[in-house]
Amino acid sequence: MSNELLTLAPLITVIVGAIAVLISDMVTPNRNHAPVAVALAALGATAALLISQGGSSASALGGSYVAGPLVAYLGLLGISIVAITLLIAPAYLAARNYPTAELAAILLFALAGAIILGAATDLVTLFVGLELMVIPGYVLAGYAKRDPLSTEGAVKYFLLGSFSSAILLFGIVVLWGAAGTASLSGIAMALASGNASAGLAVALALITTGSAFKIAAVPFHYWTPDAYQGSPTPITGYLSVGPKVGAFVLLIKLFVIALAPLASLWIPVMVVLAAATMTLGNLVALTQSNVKRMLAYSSIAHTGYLMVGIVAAGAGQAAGIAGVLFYTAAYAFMNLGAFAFLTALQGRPGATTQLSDLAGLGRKHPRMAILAAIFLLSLTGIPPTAGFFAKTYVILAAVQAGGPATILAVIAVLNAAIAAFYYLRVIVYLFMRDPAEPAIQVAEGPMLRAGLLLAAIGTVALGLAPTPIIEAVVRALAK
Amino acid sequence: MITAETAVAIGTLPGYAPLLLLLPLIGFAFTAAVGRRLGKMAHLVPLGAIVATWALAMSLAIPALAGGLGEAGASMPLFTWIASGDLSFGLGLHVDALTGALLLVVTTVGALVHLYSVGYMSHDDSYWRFFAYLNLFMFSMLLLVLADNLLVVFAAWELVGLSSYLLIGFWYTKTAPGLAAKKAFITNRVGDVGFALGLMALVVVFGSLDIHTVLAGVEAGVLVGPAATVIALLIFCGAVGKSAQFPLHVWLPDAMEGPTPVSALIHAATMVNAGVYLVARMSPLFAASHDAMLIVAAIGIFTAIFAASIAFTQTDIKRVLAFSTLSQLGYMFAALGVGAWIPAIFHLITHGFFKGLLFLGSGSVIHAVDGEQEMTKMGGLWRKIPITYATMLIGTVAIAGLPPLAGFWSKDEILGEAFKFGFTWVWLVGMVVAGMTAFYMFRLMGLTFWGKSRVHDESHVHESPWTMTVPLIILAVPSIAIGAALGFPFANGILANGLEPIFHPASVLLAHEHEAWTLFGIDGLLMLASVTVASIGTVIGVRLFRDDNSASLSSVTKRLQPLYDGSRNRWYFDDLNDLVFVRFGRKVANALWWFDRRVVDGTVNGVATLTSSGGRGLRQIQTGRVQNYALSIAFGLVAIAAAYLVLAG
Amino acid sequence: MPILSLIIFSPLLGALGIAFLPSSRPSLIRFAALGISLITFVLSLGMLLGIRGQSGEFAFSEQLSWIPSFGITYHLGVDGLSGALVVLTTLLSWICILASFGPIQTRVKEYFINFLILETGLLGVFLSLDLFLFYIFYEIVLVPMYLIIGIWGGADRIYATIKFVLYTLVGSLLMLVAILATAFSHQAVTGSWTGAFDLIALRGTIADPSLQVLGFAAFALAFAIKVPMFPFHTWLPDAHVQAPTAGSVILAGVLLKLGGYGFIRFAIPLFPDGAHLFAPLMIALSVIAIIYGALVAIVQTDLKKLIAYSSVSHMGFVTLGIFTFNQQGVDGAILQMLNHGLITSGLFLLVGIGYERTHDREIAKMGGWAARTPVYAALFGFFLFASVGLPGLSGFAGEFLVLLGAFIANPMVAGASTLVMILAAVYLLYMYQRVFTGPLSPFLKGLGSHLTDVTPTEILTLAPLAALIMIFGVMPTLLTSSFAQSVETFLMSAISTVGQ
Amino acid sequence: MSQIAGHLEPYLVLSGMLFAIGSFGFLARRNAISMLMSIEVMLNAVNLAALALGAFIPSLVGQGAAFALLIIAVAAAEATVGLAIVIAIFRNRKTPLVDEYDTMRQ
Amino acid sequence: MPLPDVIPLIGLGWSDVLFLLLGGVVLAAAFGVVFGRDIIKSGLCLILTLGALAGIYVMLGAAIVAGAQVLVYIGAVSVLILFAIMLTQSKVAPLKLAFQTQVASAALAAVLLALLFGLAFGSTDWGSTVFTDTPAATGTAPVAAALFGPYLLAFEIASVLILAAVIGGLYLAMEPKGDEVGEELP
Repeated sequence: MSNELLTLAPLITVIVGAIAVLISDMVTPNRNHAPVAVALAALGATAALLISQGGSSASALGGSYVAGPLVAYLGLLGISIVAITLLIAPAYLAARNYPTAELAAILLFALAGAIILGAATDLVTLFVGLELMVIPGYVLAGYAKRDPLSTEGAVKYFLLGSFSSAILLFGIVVLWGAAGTASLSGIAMALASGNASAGLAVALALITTGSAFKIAAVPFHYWTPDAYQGSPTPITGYLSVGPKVGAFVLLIKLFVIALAPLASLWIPVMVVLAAATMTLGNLVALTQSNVKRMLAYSSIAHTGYLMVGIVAAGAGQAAGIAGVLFYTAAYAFMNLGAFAFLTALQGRPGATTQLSDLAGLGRKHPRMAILAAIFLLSLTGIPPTAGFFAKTYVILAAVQAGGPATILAVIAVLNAAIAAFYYLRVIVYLFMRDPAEPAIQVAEGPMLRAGLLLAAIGTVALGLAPTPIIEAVVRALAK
Repeated sequence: MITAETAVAIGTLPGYAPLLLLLPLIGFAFTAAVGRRLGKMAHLVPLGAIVATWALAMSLAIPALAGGLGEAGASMPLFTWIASGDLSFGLGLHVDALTGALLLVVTTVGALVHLYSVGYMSHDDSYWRFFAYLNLFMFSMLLLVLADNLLVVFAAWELVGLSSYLLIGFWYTKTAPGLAAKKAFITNRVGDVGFALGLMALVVVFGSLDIHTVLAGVEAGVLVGPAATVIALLIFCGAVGKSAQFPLHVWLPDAMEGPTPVSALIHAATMVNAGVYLVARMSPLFAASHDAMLIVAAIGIFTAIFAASIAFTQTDIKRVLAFSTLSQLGYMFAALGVGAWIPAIFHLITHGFFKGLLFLGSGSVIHAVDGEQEMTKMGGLWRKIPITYATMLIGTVAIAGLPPLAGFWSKDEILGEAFKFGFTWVWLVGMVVAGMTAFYMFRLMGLTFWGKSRVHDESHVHESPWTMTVPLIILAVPSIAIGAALGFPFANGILANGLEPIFHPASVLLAHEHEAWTLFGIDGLLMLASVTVASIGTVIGVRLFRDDNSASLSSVTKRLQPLYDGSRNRWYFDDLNDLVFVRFGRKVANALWWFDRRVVDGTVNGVATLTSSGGRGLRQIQTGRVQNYALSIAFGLVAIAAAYLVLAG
Repeated sequence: MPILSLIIFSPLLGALGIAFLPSSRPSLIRFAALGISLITFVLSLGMLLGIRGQSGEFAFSEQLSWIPSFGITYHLGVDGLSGALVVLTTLLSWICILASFGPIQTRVKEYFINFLILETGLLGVFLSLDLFLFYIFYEIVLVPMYLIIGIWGGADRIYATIKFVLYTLVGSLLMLVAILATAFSHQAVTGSWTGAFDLIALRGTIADPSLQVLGFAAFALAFAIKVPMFPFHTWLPDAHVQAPTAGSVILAGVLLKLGGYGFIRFAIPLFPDGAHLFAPLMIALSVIAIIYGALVAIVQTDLKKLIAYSSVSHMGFVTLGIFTFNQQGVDGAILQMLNHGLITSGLFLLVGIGYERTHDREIAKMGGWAARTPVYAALFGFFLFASVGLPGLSGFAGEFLVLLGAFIANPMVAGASTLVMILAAVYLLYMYQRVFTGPLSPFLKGLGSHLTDVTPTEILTLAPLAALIMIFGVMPTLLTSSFAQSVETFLMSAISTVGQ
Repeated sequence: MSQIAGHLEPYLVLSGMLFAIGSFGFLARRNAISMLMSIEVMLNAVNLAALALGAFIPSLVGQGAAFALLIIAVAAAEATVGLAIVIAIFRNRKTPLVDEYDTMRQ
Repeated sequence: MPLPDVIPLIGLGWSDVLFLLLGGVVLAAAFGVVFGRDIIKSGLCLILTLGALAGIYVMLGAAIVAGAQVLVYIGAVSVLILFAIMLTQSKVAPLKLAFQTQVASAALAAVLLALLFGLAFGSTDWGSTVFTDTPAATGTAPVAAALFGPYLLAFEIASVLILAAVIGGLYLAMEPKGDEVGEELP
């Protein structure tokens, strides 16, 4: 029992941390930094625990929670995401006097959900973990509750989210019944024998739709731009990476592990969805004049690239999953970085994120502009940044898989070229245009700077020396 | 470089031979570097360099012509220029009788023109630049005649082209010289394309461009049939360009925009002979193909009469001389074409001298009437500038082919051999041209020196300084004597004996057998005929232009109006060129430019536009209404389910 | 001592150093940048001298494990070919930096940092022997070039620079897919990732016919865009016209060479069968580029555009020579690369010098320039005739050998290409006549005393180029012998296995 | 004997119908509250399926109920957040009609 | 006297009748929910639906779930109705207020889904056992076993989830403090 407790320790620490945050807020009201400090402490402790576990796999609660390299990897990734978000958010929220305590607590709860996603071995736990990660998202989307856009985004996100949750859930239940077990590996075994019945096909369709919504794949992506644009910028940063990472873990567990026997069914559909997703995301992003919304569409495109890895994985290439996991990390850092940059630009309420607002920033705030350039180049996929290696990794997997996956890879690189246009256009405004009048004032502050720096370090490090991450990922996959 | 393939042993040149190239090169480099600071002293170094070169050249040329260097001449390899794989093209010097003949003309006229320029160019601000260019030209020309590798010949070929470009365009602040220079260079390039392709073909056939290797190969009969014809004609293209034969003759008259010494040196005495030299040098190659020979002869003789007919009506003194040069070069090619190699070279030499003389004389005239070139504004100058008049008269008699002056000997040999080798048509046309030459040359003399003066202000007219007259006098000597000196006794003078071994292989290939020269036989008759024709032309010319009787002239021209206009407008050939190449070429280029922007680049931009418009279209489906979004989710679900059911079967 | 790494990264380190210099002292920054580039130049010269001493195909090899999971290594090496191109790069770099002293007055610090990063990228491309490493440097080059054109360029710079980057990116991304496919096929065959990205290990091992074809197609597209070959050339004129002088110089002098180098070093040795399959097409496109570029150049009204199109024509010789697959052709192609690097760079420098005085490049506005600035006119004429291919200057040997190689391969091709001898003379002399000769144009007259002759600094930037043009014109064997070994190995590796 | 109630299929079909009806409500209604209700209907359909499968699939006996309870819990959590969000936006927009929340589009 | 297992004439068991009855009610009420123009009425219909479902749950031997259903949902839904009254100005909404413009396509989608589920679930072999009579009331033991066996973690997490939801809900629902800050521009 005691070692079970040890196994669960990270999860428990996060949840306790969340409650601690709330208490700290009651003890010392209207002190914005206390909750953040507590939250960061909790995160630190969790990280320490995860590292100390060192990816040695151990199971708890009758095997419904299996700690291991994968949990460690996702946990640490989630911790960095939440940490960066917590570093960049306070200034922004304070300026619009929204509290940070709830944010910190809710983020921690979501992190707990993500950890469970990583650790879950059966459908039921998986689903509950997913909800624990997603539902806080609805709250966060509407976090700026006095702001019509924020609440509008929240309503859209919530309604569509719960609609898709119901669909996903229905699929899960039917699958659970058809397989006669909730355990993912059990399902895989059960499906391996006997061919797909109509009911199973429908269940698969329900699950595909539900999870496609969570990762924001076309044509289930509509919520993304509105929810992202409406949310407070730092929170958009979190929403664009956190839930996405979790959703892809869900995809890996459901499709690559449980539904592997049905790969011949879902791969073609995934290929079509992936192609549509990256193309639409990029094409529409081309036409956006609001950087925040543009990044929302670009995140759709990145979903498409990630799906390439899933397809490859479905075709039996372990490199596919590895690629997806690596990509999530790279994407987390570079995209958070980009939003951190936008956050910095919105120092005072009412500051917009129009492309024209960025004009000439390179002159006024060279450091900030250079950081932004790094993130944008990484999103474009220019070496030697994380984004480049991530793309390479999934494409390599696709090439290995061969067949439709290779065609998908070609579509992906062509899309990358399209994407280059709108990312580079931002750089054009940053460096090649004359400063806009009145010049926007950039929010400074140690925490924000730390957040930006963290993201930047991650973005560059993963590009220059990807080896440690690759090895971690490969270990995470080793059964 | 010199390989065992060559039959006869080849001697080695004395060690100072490279100085022939280095001296002018140093002169050029030095003057180009510091010349502008030397002011009126700028000519000293270049002049000195050329005089020294002349001395050296004579010390090689005379023995070479006298057979002192042995039949195959002497060589000196210097260094490998371009090497690739098993191919390598080296720079080496070679001197034999043929080289000697050209050295004689090139260095002598060259040195005299340098001297002449000291006076002629004395008023020019970029005095120094002129001498720098002249030395550069001398270097290039000497390289051309001395090189033992065709690729080096080609290089020199281009370099003389460059010098000619620079010298024609010497007065660059005026528009015409710039245009003329450009025209000259480009027209030459047209010929050079053929030359270059010919060289490549030779490389493919012989694996080398070393002249002796190639010729040895040809003599060994490696190259026969159409291949020989094609290669020979490709090489000939180069000659046509450089020696301004029809249809690439258009640049030479315009080249008269350059200072007169340049016209004398480059466009009369030396560079334009390069084509003749090349064909002569490659004589076995041409001899290997009768068709090629025929075409060479045809083009030569056509150019001769074509140019002469134009010279009839030109009123610019230098242009008359220019067309006469074309005509005389035509003679030489006709000679080469019929296989009369030695007469061709003979005429090259004599023509070099008397045409140089004539040009320098015309320069002196122009100098005298400060810059005027229109003969209609001259007349009656013989009293004012007697030396110029006397020397030019000698030149005219020489070119007219009246014995015993230089022109007579060489021209007569050409016509005679043409007839004897059975090219009667060449002979006939040649006779006519001989007459025409005499006529238009005396027309020139008449309009310039005789009759009443038409100069607007006589007081200015003055004889040129000694630096200009001395060269005239010096050149007059060979114009009188060199024919006899080299050509007598008939058919085995010094030159004939010197050159015979060089052209022996070619003659063998053509199966020419030389029967003894007979004064009281066919040769005597032919000589008589040509002299008669020349005399007739002279008499008509003198009678018509002795003193201005423009009345009778205009009546003549009235009767022949169309012919007159045609000749005056150079038979409209430049207009044709302008139409075909300049206008049409520009149209093509513009069409391609349009294609590049609209089609090639248009496609690129089109793709971009298409992409962004696609984005704008897709943008519309984001309506902002939750239920629309949900609906697409629902239909998406149905579609996916259908897909699965189908796939599952 | 890892001299190659030293050469590659000394500009980068220098850039880092400059980042800490105060922007308020531009002259300090200028001279720092110049010093760094000179040091790199000296280092590269040392390397060049060292190559002969070294045995084996590649000298000074360095190989460190980098991403072992995929056998990606940090593998550098230099041979005659890359050595020559490296020195060309380091030479043009300091020349460009010197040439930027005057023209670049805004954001000096950023400019020189960018330029040094660019140099690092270029050197990396030439020295990498690992496909992945090569690709990374190949892409890195884009970024500083993008900024240099986009920030310090002309009026329409943004369109030009984005076009440049996107165009190049499309090609190179497909090449990335091909690289990965190649690596994977190696892994699939040998069962291990070791050497999967290593050029030397891969050469001659790719048997899969479809990979031969598709792989070559992808590589060829990337390099064809870089060269640029017809019909992928339209980014070049825009980029050249908009770029600042130094940008144009480095673009024409080095960037275009990446394409030719890529063909010789990577595309053909890796995919000989594919190469032979595509050779007729490549030759056809090269001939078109040679003639087409020259014809279009005739009617250009902007000096830079004219030279840009002449580059299209000249680079056509490079690809033509490469795909003749014979000694003369390849020798000529490499010579042509180096000489075009020297000559066209000089021409762009000269155009830039003129632009400094006139702030205009419109040919129609010029005329009689030589009267005012004889030295400038003379220098221009010198580089112009070098570009025309005048024997005795370096342009000739390369073009002649390419044509000879082409003639050996197919006389018709050579016949067509040789016409450029005329066209080159036409567009260049026509331009020279309109700009420099004749009476002084009102526009130039209007500039009055601003129309000064070249300054000593400017001569300093041109002198080394002119000297090399003359030296290599008289003794091209200096070059051909230096890369003879590389050509030999190339011809060996280019032998198609299908033929036999 | 029971031909219908004794078999699994009828329950599943019923749940399917219910789910479809619920989704229609979600797609067709404008009022946020109505949409919430529709979602509840859908979730209950899922519940029904879970229980039916739990009752008829031998290996799942008893688990159905557990699953259903969890689903109810999750549904409750969703409803809580949902209502809160609806209140929040009603405060800003003063209308419950969801299709009027379309400030952000394209 | 005991009732016969099988009802005469129609030949259905009592359980069948009961199922059909409840099922009918469920569907009818559900229609009421989605079609009712008066939101209050549709709320009441929802309660009816849930109640009938609870009955079916009992038939399926899940009495606990039925209980939970009644307790939780009746509560939840009544709250919903309250909000409905609070938020909607007019009780009986005119058609255009009640329904989307896309109602037709929505109906199509729903019908398609219904067909899909009906056919698919009907035609599949679930390897299920058949009860001769209404399924044996499995009682609470196995449920407890399941909840505290494989689903323990899920169960715990559900509580955390509700906690999180409550915190978030409270935050969003709470009347913001006085100081209004200017809206974000789009």
